[in-house]
Amino acid sequence: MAGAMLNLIMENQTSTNGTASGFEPRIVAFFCNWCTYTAADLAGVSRLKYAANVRVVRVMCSGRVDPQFILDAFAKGADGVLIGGCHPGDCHYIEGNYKLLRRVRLLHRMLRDMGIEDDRFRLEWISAAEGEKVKTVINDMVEKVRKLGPLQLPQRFRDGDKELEGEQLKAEAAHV
Amino acid sequence: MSNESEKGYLYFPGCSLKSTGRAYEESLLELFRLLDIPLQELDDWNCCGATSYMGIDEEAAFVLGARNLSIACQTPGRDLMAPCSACYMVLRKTQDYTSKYPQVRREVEAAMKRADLPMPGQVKIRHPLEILYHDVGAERLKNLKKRNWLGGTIACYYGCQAVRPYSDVDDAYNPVKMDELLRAMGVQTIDYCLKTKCCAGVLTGTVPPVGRRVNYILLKEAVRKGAQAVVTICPLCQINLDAYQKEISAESGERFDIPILYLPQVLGWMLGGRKKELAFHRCIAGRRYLNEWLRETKEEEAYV
Amino acid sequence: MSKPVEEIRIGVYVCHCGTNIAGMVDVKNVADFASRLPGVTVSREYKYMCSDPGQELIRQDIKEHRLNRIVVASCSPLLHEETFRAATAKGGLNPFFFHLVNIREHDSWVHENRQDATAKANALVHAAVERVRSHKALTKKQVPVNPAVLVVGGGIAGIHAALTLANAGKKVYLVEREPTIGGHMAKFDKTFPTLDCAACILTPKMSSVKSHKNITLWSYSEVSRIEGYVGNFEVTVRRQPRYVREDLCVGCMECIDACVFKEAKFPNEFDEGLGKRKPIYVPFPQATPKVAVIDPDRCLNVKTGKCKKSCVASCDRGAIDFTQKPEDRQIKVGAVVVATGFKAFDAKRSPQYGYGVYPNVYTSLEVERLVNASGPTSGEVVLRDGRHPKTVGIIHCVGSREEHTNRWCSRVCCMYSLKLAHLVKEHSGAEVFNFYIDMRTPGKSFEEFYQKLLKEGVHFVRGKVAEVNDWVLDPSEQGKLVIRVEDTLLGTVRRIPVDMVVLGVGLEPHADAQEVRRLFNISCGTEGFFLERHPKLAPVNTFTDGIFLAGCCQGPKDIPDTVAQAGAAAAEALALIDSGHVELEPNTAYIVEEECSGCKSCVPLCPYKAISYVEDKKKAVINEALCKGCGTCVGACPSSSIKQNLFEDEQVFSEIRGVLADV
Amino acid sequence: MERQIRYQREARPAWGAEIAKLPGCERLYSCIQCGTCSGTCPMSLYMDYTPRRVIALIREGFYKDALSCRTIWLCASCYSCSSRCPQDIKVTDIMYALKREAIKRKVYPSRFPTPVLAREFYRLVKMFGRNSEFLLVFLLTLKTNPLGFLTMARTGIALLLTGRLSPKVEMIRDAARLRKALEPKEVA
Repeated sequence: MAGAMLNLIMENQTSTNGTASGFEPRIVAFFCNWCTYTAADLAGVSRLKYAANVRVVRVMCSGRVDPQFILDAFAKGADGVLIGGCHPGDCHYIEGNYKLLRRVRLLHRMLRDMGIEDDRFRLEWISAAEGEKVKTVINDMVEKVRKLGPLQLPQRFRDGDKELEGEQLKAEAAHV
Repeated sequence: MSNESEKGYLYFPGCSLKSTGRAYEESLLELFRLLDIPLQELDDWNCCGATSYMGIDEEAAFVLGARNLSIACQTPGRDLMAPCSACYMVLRKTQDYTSKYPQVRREVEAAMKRADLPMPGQVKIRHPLEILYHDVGAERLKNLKKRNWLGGTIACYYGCQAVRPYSDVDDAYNPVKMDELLRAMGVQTIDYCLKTKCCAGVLTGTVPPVGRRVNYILLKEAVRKGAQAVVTICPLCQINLDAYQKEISAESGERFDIPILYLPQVLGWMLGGRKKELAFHRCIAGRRYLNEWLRETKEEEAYV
Repeated sequence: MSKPVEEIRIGVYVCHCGTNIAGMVDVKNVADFASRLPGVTVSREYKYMCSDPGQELIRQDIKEHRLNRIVVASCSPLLHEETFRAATAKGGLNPFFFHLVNIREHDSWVHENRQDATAKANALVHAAVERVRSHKALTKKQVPVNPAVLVVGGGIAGIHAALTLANAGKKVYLVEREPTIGGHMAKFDKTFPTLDCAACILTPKMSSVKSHKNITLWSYSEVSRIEGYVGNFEVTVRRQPRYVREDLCVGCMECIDACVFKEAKFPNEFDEGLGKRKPIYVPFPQATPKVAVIDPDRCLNVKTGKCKKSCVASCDRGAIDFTQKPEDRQIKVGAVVVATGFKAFDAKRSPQYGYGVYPNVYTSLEVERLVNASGPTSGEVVLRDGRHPKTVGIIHCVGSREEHTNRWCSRVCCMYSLKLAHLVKEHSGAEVFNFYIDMRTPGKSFEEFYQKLLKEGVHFVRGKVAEVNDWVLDPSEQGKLVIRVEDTLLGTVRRIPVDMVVLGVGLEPHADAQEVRRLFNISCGTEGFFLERHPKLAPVNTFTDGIFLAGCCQGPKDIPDTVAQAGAAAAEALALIDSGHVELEPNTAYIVEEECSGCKSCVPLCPYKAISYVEDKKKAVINEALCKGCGTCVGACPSSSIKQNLFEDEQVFSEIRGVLADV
Repeated sequence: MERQIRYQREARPAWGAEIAKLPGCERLYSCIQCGTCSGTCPMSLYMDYTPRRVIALIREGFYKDALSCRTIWLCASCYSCSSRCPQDIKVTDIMYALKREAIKRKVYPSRFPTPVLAREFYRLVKMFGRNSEFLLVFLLTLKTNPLGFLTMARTGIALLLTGRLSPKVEMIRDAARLRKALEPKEVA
């Protein structure tokens, strides 16, 4: 299985068009059921073409998006996280999107402190009619994240753990 | 008066304002002097390429524009005034295309590098009509008014390129700012439905019969609607309407002798400017009317 | 958890959707990939999963392979989630053990590289496989439906929908903004292509609305608030004061004669401003309800309080009542039909045609009134300057098919322009020119109508008119309006002097369409018309259950199509009501009591007031009946003690894990 | 008698697609053949093909007709068509593209003065950085219609008398570097 997957990734890299490094960002998106998910459906029905780097997780309302989801996505290797909700005033649940907005502001600051660039985390209001916007937002974000390069949080965690382990061993050795 | 007009403007004359359109430059400088707005001519500017360059070498056309813009950016904080409609349009189109099309931008960047000039940043390109309308305003013009317009009813002729794509001077089909300014100053203007119809541009020189026919139509309709003078904001419009009236009269059998003025000439005159400084003597057609309409006071005459 | 751990047996089904998916995604690769994922017992690809045999496949596999989780990778859940849930249930499994993966709208249709698209499909399927493990058995909640219906807008669409519903025995509230129902159709003279008189076919329907025992008609009123959900909407309707009591006025019009304004001097909206009215007026003779109305912007008494109020004295029934105030009415309905109609394009936005500059340039609606026997000129085609036109130019596509104004074809203009050509010619004997870009006559008997016009000797010039002005080149043009156009069939430019220009203005959404959309929680397409749920399969539904669309608010259409759509919307509303109840998605939130810290941060977050704080327990509690399932409280709970069915944290986390598994 | 037919073998649709790739020409294929461009064009009455027909020729790949027609040289660049086109096609820019193609392939109408003027203007500006209207008119008349001096005389004299025509050629200080910027493109 891993072989097949690796194969696919390799193929992926040779098939990509942009950068010399062949880096293709992985972006996790949380789209609300009523506006942005529907807009993405519309983009599909209209056969608009956009970058294949985004994986959409559907939620009923952008208000459902827990900051943990975002952190978890980065921790599991996402290079970017995109949230799509209804325009202010258009929320199917009156104002779930406002409530999300408050969390996002806070989270942005946190992520910045953690060294995760602003462009890696994005919130967009996309109404059900804006299939075109799904396309431009995704393409734009993929382009920006591609420029930033891989985030590789899992790798960094592993390296950090190793380093820590090394330090501990050293400390233990010294202790002995 | 707005901030911009206190700071003054960079000024891009373009080739025509130094030769066939001299009256435009002279009257414009005089008007801005009367308004106490400083103008600074762009240093070592080059020809904008007008309409011809685009048809031969598009890249070169944008390079010509970009060089001027690059020089303008060396004096930051001031808008660039381009009175000639062709210059105005070409400079704006250069900005538009270099920002919209990466391939154009790359070519221009390479050319600027060869000329050892920085790529131009953002500079706002303005047309005098729009500066007079927005930055100066009808109110201020009215406050400074020294004379009434004793001349005849005017047809405001906007021409084409000043109001067309890449422009934010006025509506592309139905511009009204010149009429509004003049009406605010107490001048009568006609409803001139050909006000944005082209004057044939360089075709009056290259295909004279066509050019003259076009200008015949423009003049005839203005006269039919009761205009006794036409006011323009472009040197090419002015020369086309002004210089061929004898030929047009001969060909059509209708006699045309109607002054073709620049907007700053009319405004400058009403603000108390001198006939000479406002370059009325450079008009070809309708001179006898001008002599009648423009009477300087005894003191002014004595001052000479 | 303490429950015995059951073995997870997942069935994965990858749909080809003909070539819709298989053309861009290597479905075999996806199925193979899925088959190797832990817990997957069966993994198949199939041509059309939504077909009967496709669904049967799922049912059989559940039986044969003892599957307890189902994943289908096909199209959008908004389209087929229900289909496959039903198939899952048929197999004897709780339908919520199913999850749908969208590899069509979100994948094969939007990508151009087969490998990328396949990799994405694999990731999405992986996510679903991870997710379904933690799915639980759920049941849908049933809620009774209120059998009344609200119809918004009293044009032909609203009238027809209201009558259909009322005839089926349902209580209908018809709300109209203007003082009378009838809409645009009431202004028309004849209707194409049959040339039957609009008033003759419309006014009987208008009076049935008025007299129908099941219909409550509120004109001069607007919906100001709507709350609740499918089956149970609570609506507030604001009734504007007309200063004439509807229950007392009999429409005798004595008050109008008595008004202190002796002359009718204000433009009558119904006549497109060509006719005049007084401050107190009845818009037109067949207005419904036939009740006078007082224009507050024109009435001396309303404006200044200084008037001798001869109208009041003239009414022996005492119907005139200057003390009226705006009034809010609350109603409860189970469904809503939105039929708010369209606005004609403002011809001043195309200044090249000189509307508003040259008095003899008219819009098509103005000409409808001009040729109408009951119009301001009694059907005589007489120009604003009193002349009778000898030549008339009718310009199609004004404000339509244009990037600067409206990009769409307004669909009815070709036909109504042909109709006006016929009527103007018939009424005035004038020579008529029609200027069109493409002649669009696709309806029943439309082409035949065009043929008829050709034979009647109307000129047809193929070309979009560049400009209309009064510029004169030779004496034949003196005093005329000159149309300048390229005759694209001749390949040359033409100048055609005419006495009258008619602008075939297009149809566009109302200026306040966005506000109406927000009010009803529905969507607009890019052009601003209300968006149907599916352009083919759900053309009168919206994304909000229980709200249906009819007529031109959804897009330009002619009268037959409008009526057909209004009937369809009424039928959908009936189907909803007669089912007696609605099933609600079980995606509600609930609080795990032992984990709640009682911090109360969730309480103010809920827009539906579903969360309350129980003082003696010091815990929050959610009223499931009020919860709409947005999950905002779930996302905000600091102790993660609120869960949402179908969107549990664990389920979302496993989905994230799945989509990133190949990183 | 001349045969009036266009054979498909003479068409090169790919050429039309090439034109549509040029900056400003991208909406070429949105044309709905409504004729607004021709109707609003002040010069269309003198053109052999109306602008709308030129667009049709490009789209169908009839490059010979599109490049050798008089239309493109009668375009006065007034941008009326561009600002009025309901499909937002920049017709003027398409005309420019055709002018460039025609000059490149040397298929413009011979002795037709507009392209000559354009080229002379191009050379003058490249040399001096500015245009001299005097020199330009002189060169143009010389190259296209030497007898034209007589008909031009009246206007010329009027301009001279009002001080509006000066034989002096102004050169910018930085002409050398400007030439460098324009350098690698050697046309005309």
